[in-house]
Amino acid sequence: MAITSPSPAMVAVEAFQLLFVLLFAPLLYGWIGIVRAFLSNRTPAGLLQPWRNLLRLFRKETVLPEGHSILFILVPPVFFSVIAGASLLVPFLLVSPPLAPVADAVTLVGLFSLARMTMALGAMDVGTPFGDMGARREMMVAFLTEPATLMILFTVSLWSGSTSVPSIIRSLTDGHDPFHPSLLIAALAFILVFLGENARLPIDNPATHLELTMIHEAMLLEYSGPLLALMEWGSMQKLLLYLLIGIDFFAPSGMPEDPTLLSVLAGSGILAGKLLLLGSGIALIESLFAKLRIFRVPEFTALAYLLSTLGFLLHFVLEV
Amino acid sequence: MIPPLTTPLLESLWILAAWATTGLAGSWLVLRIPALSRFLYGLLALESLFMAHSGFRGLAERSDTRLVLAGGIPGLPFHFRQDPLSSFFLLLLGAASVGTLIYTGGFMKNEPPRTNALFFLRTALFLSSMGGVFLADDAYIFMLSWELMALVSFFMILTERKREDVRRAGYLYLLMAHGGSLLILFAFALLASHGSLSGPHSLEDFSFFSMSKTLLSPPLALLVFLLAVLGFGAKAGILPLHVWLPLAHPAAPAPASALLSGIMLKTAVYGLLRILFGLEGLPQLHASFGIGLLLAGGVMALFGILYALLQSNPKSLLAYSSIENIGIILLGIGLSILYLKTGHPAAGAVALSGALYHAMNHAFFKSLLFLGAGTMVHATGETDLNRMGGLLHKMPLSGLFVLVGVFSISGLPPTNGFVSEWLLLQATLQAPSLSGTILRSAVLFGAALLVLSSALAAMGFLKFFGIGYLGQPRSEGARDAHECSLPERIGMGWLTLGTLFLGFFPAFVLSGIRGAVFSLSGADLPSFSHEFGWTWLLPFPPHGPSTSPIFLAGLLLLLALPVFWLARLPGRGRRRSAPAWGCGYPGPTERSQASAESFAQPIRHFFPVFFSMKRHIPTPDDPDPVFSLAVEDPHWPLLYRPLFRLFSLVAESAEKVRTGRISVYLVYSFATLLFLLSVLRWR
Amino acid sequence: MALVFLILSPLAGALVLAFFGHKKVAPVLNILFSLLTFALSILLAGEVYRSGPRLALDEQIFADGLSSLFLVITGGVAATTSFFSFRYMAIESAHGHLSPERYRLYLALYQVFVLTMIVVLASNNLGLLWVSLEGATLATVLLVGWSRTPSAIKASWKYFILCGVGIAQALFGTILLYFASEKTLGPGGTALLWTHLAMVKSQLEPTVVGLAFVFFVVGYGTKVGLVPLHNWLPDAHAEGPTPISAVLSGLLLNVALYAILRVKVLADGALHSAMPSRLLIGFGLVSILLASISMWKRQDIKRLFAYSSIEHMGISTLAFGIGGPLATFAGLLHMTAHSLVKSAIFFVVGHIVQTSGSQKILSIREVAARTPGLSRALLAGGFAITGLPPFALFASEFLIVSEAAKRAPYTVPFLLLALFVTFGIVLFRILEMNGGGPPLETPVPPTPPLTFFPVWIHLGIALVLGLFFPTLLTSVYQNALLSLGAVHGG
Amino acid sequence: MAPHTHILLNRLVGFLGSALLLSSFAMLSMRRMSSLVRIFALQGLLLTLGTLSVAIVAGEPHLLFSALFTFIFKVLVLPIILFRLLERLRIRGEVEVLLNVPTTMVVGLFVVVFSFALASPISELASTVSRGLIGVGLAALLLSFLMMITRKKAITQVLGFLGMENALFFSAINATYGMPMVVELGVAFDVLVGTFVFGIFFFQIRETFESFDLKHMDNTQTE
Repeated sequence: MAITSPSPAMVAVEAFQLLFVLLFAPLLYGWIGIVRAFLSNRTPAGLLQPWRNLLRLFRKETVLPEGHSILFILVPPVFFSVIAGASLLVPFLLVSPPLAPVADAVTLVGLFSLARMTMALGAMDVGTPFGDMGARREMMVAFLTEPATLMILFTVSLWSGSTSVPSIIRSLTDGHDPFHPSLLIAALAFILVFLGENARLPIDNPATHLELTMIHEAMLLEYSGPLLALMEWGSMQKLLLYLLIGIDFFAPSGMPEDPTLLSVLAGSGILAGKLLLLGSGIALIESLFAKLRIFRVPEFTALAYLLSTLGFLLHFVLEV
Repeated sequence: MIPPLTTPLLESLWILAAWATTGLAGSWLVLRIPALSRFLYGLLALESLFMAHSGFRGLAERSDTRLVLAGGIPGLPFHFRQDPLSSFFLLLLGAASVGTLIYTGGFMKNEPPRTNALFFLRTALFLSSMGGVFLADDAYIFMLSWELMALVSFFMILTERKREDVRRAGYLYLLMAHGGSLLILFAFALLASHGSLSGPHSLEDFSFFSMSKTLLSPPLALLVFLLAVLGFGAKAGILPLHVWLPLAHPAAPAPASALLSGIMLKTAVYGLLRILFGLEGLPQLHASFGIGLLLAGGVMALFGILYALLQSNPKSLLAYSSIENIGIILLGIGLSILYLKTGHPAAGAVALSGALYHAMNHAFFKSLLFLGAGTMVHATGETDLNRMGGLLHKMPLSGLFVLVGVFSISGLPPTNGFVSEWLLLQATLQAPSLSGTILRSAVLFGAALLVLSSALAAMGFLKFFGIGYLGQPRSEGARDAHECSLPERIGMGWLTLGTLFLGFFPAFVLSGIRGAVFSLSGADLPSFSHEFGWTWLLPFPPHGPSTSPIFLAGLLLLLALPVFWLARLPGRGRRRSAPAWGCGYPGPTERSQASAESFAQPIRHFFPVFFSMKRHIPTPDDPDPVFSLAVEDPHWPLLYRPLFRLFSLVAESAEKVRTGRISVYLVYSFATLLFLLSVLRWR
Repeated sequence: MALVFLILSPLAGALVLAFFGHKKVAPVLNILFSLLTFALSILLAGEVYRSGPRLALDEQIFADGLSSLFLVITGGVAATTSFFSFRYMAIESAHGHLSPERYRLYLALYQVFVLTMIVVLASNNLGLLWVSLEGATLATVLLVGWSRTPSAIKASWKYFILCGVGIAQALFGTILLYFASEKTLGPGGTALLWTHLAMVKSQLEPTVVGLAFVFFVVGYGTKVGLVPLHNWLPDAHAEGPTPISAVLSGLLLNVALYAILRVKVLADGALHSAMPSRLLIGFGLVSILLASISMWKRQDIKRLFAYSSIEHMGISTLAFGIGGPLATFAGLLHMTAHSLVKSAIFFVVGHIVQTSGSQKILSIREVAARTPGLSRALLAGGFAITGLPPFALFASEFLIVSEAAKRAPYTVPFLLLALFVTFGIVLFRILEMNGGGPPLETPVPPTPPLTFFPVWIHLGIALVLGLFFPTLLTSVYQNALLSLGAVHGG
Repeated sequence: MAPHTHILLNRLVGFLGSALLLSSFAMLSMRRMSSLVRIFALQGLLLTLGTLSVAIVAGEPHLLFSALFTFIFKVLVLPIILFRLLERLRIRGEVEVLLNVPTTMVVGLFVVVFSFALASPISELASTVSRGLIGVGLAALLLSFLMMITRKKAITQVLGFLGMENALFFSAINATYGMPMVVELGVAFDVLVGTFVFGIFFFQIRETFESFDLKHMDNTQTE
């Protein structure tokens, strides 16, 4: 398995995949907002609102905080491209996209940590209390969600014995008994990880700027204009990618194996359906739970870590 | 007239001699003409380069040559051997030390000539003795080099011997090192005394060749394993023998720390591999040894990084992080034993290559980071991260180098730390192929600890870089910081390049490791055979997927270029500056920045069992309210102090023998005589 | 002929110095006589090396591989010590501690002491050996009490009584041995001659020889300083003038152990059992352990190193107890290296005590800053004595541990523990003395050149022996092993 | 020599041996200093007689010299020196003991039994007239040892030491008809020098401590 010389079809598939993520990520954000508004009896701002925000930001001037270094300016583009790069590696249109050989789950997790680390460095660059606090809290969440993610990956990759996402998908759809207790637990853990990694509600409130409780927003506090837009857009993509990875692992059925136009279109339709469903699910969770105290956050993430390890263990005890 | 360097072994031996002579002659020269020192360090670096070449050549040719030189004790001349394993570590030694040596030339230039000359001598002898360890092929020359290495490094730590804490650290270090050596000696003795298959015991039994023919009973095999692990562990900082490490590194000058942590710790890894795989031999190991090592390594990794997170001295932080990294390496070795002994050679080979790869990585990025810490301390005159800050403005280039190190040690793609972590994780993923829940759970546990500690490492090094280099200066020293000298930058640059190289061209590195792994375990690594194979990591499971750091890097670069443009485009490039948001306070001061301790706070809360804390929270009516927190390594109150008390107790009771009264002494003699006579008569 | 002259040289020295010891040239004469003795010992060793064991004076004295080895060590260390003593005593008299009369006695006794040791090593007659070993005690008793302070007198009294009583046991052993050998060799002169005894050793009555051996070990063992017979040793080392501590530690202990070795050959031959070996292993182990632990509480630097001597003698004893060519070789090498290194340490310690005016470790501070040369030498000596490479003690300990692992594995953990403890304590004390004091008030006068000459000579030899053991020396040790009936390399 | 004389002399030697043992016991129990020296002289006399008889029984001429030497040295010279020392140093009165006399005697008894038991296999091997006396010699040796342990004064220790020497000499004579001449001379020389050294010591001790109590000679401070 390796990358052979690129054919136009492959380039097209990858380009489409990138484009899909770029365009769809803000829409998904909008969708979650709509469902949340609906659940709390508010008037939604519309599906395109995140896009409008982004475009507005891109048009604004950049205000740089005093005492910043070059790192501060470099971080948003790097962050953005790392996430975008990850979106090329996650299979969602096809089981085995052209870049499948690099679609290694460990690499994916690595890329997400890279993105996080970059963002945290940017936050600490100026040395404001909020930036430092955000970076610190982000790492506090991540030091357990990242291993939990890896453990989840390991659990799902136990059937294929490999961390290549296409092989995982294949091994999970390949006539196996689809219901495994370990997978269930892993899925549960994944939900917790998802909420933690993407600054969703019991962990962080994406909508608040209440200084003492925020994590993600605290890191972006000094950014403005296009730089902020890149950060926000990247984060939206990250959320989408996490959902896509979740789909790959836990609900991969319906993903086309062969790259014909028809199957891709059908697959995209199924995928869009799944995403809308999941987005509603997130909104539901966010509406049901209140934000955790910051000191309780490690308990939450530890739960994710323990669940994921438990899933791994269960596989050995019950399923082999 | 130099004999032709027909084998890498000869080349290596010549370089050992060259290092030593350069050291002796050079220190004399430095004493007289201090200005020469940076050239002389350059000369040493050149020799290191040759050593790297020799190691490279040995790996490329897969040469395995032996040589016997006159010397040693009668009947046991000096045996030398360079096999792929030695070559690998020689390459590590040579390549990583080049950067440190060049750096040292700049670092030491303002020291008094005497200190400079002594340090030069010690550095050279240190390199030479480490090379001796890697090349030794009998127990005597091994122990000789090993102890010499300990001794020389002891003096390197003692460079600032006027400081009490330095002397204590040096003492503790040498004590631990010597204790370890004694255990190693015991292991060798057991191996040698069971070595001769036929014929009487002779000194030839102490050659590694003869030792590798040993047949040990299972309990003895276990004993040798334990002795080797503890003996080499004392040097590598295995729990609970690690206590010297976090004391020695802050005490030693930065280049010494870099050599100590970057390279010397690897001699312990080498020794462990040599004894376990080379001398005791795979057939005599047991899978449970692997489990033990795996779990020990995992716990060590977690412990190391947790304590690293707590440190506010950058060098202590790095020292604890070394414990973590050695833990990861041991984990890999344990994993490989486990797999190899249960009939999974491919997985075992991958685990072993992961361990070796990590050893190489650690040599580069840890040296780099220690040198970076050295520049931080030099530039600011401070040893506390809380009094640094904003150094990236003053020291952009060295800051950039350190940043590369930070990314690498955090195991982020596409750096080298990620590569070794990938290999180890892939190896742990082969757990399902093992039979038995215990084995699998052990591997699982190891994997869980591995991923947890690498996630924590990212946090720790974010703290290291974020507090030290980012933000605003927190002290006068940090405000007046300056970029380091040219040799220092070159040295760090070399290490940075090496780090990047190791990350981008794993296939190349692995082709070298392949020989070492094969010579150790008899198992081969899977590989790609197609034309782009060199851009990839090895495929694992065989014919399975892989990853390609350089491809990833290229991809990211390809994407980042348009994004940069995007970042500038719509705002018409309009930019202005404004004060940062300080929560409504007029001017945020440097004191409002996060402190180094704040990073550790959630960790302390989350892992209370690991820490023994003394916290003082002032009461409301306290006239002088100062919050204080002291965290102590629990090994001190739980292990070392009781042990010392026990020793004192024994020593006290031994004093009772010494009554000072002649009559009592005569009674001793009398009783001894009567006792022996009666034993003899009525036995 | 060198054999006879070898004995005559210190005898002449003793006589000459007894008469002219108060003259200004006397210290130089002392050096010259010591050098002469050394040269003769080398000459003798050469003869033995070329043409086998030498006998003289009606077979009463002889030299074989073993004794010529020890003779050379004794001659050599005695010679370098006389150099050291020259400097040391010059400072003592400059401080007014030494009248010419007392100096004369000192020098004469020094030569007598050397003489007795040489006679011990060169005597073929085990009775004569006893006589001269007792003579060595007598010669040194007064030297130990040299300073005439209460503690010195106590120490020398203790030394005298304990060693006297101890060595009386050895005489009983000699009587028993004579009793046993008389039956095979017949009464008269030859029955105590080692050369004859060695030939008939397997025919000796085992019960008697066994008893005799116990008496020998307890008797000569007292002199070696084996625990629990060692109690005279620390005091004697601490109170005597340092040159005497150096030769006591470096030579006298060796000589006493040499006596045990000679007897052990006979006991081994007669008994056909492991008893002698076990006895030595037991004594060795107990000595090593107690000595190493006892070092922790020592406040007196010379006492500290005295305990280290007990430990090293224990290690050598253990090695001989383990037996076999390798361990025996290691034991001999250990004794050689210990002689060199320990006497070197005492040289250094002597100067340190003189410059700091106290033997108490607590009062010796900032050696590194005050006298860097001494500090370096002390550190080197400390590393050498604790068995760090590349000094020869490392080589011998390496071999002993290895052989112990093979032949007496249960001893190894104790041995290693003791080595570790000793290392920890010695290094701790040395580092303690190197620093930790108030800043310098008065500068110490610079040490005159050549002060360290004996120290570095000793350490240098110990270093070379650890790295490149010359072929010539290999055969010398081989010969020594031959005398002990342990053939090397087999 | 007629067999009955032989037996008679043999008995004599045995008698002398028991007398020696008895004298050792006496020394162990004696309290007065001057009596101790007297007993020491008596021991010397016994030794001389013993040597003489063995010399006659075995027909070893060199033992005659030994006997003469013993007489001069141990009966005359040493006691005289010791008496003069006692006088010069004004030592008198009771001997102080660490262990009370009855206990010492019991221990001494055990020691004698032990020595006999130990020596029994050896005695069977002896070809000399005085077989069986090795045990006596050993017992005397150990009793002197015991005396050195239990006595407090320096001078009594010296007496114990000399008693030891006597015991050794006795053993040598009885087990083997004496050691070779060279050795005997050497031993005698050592004893002589030893006594001389003792003498020096006494003056030094007197000078420094003004007492002979051994407790001054103990080094009880912890160092």
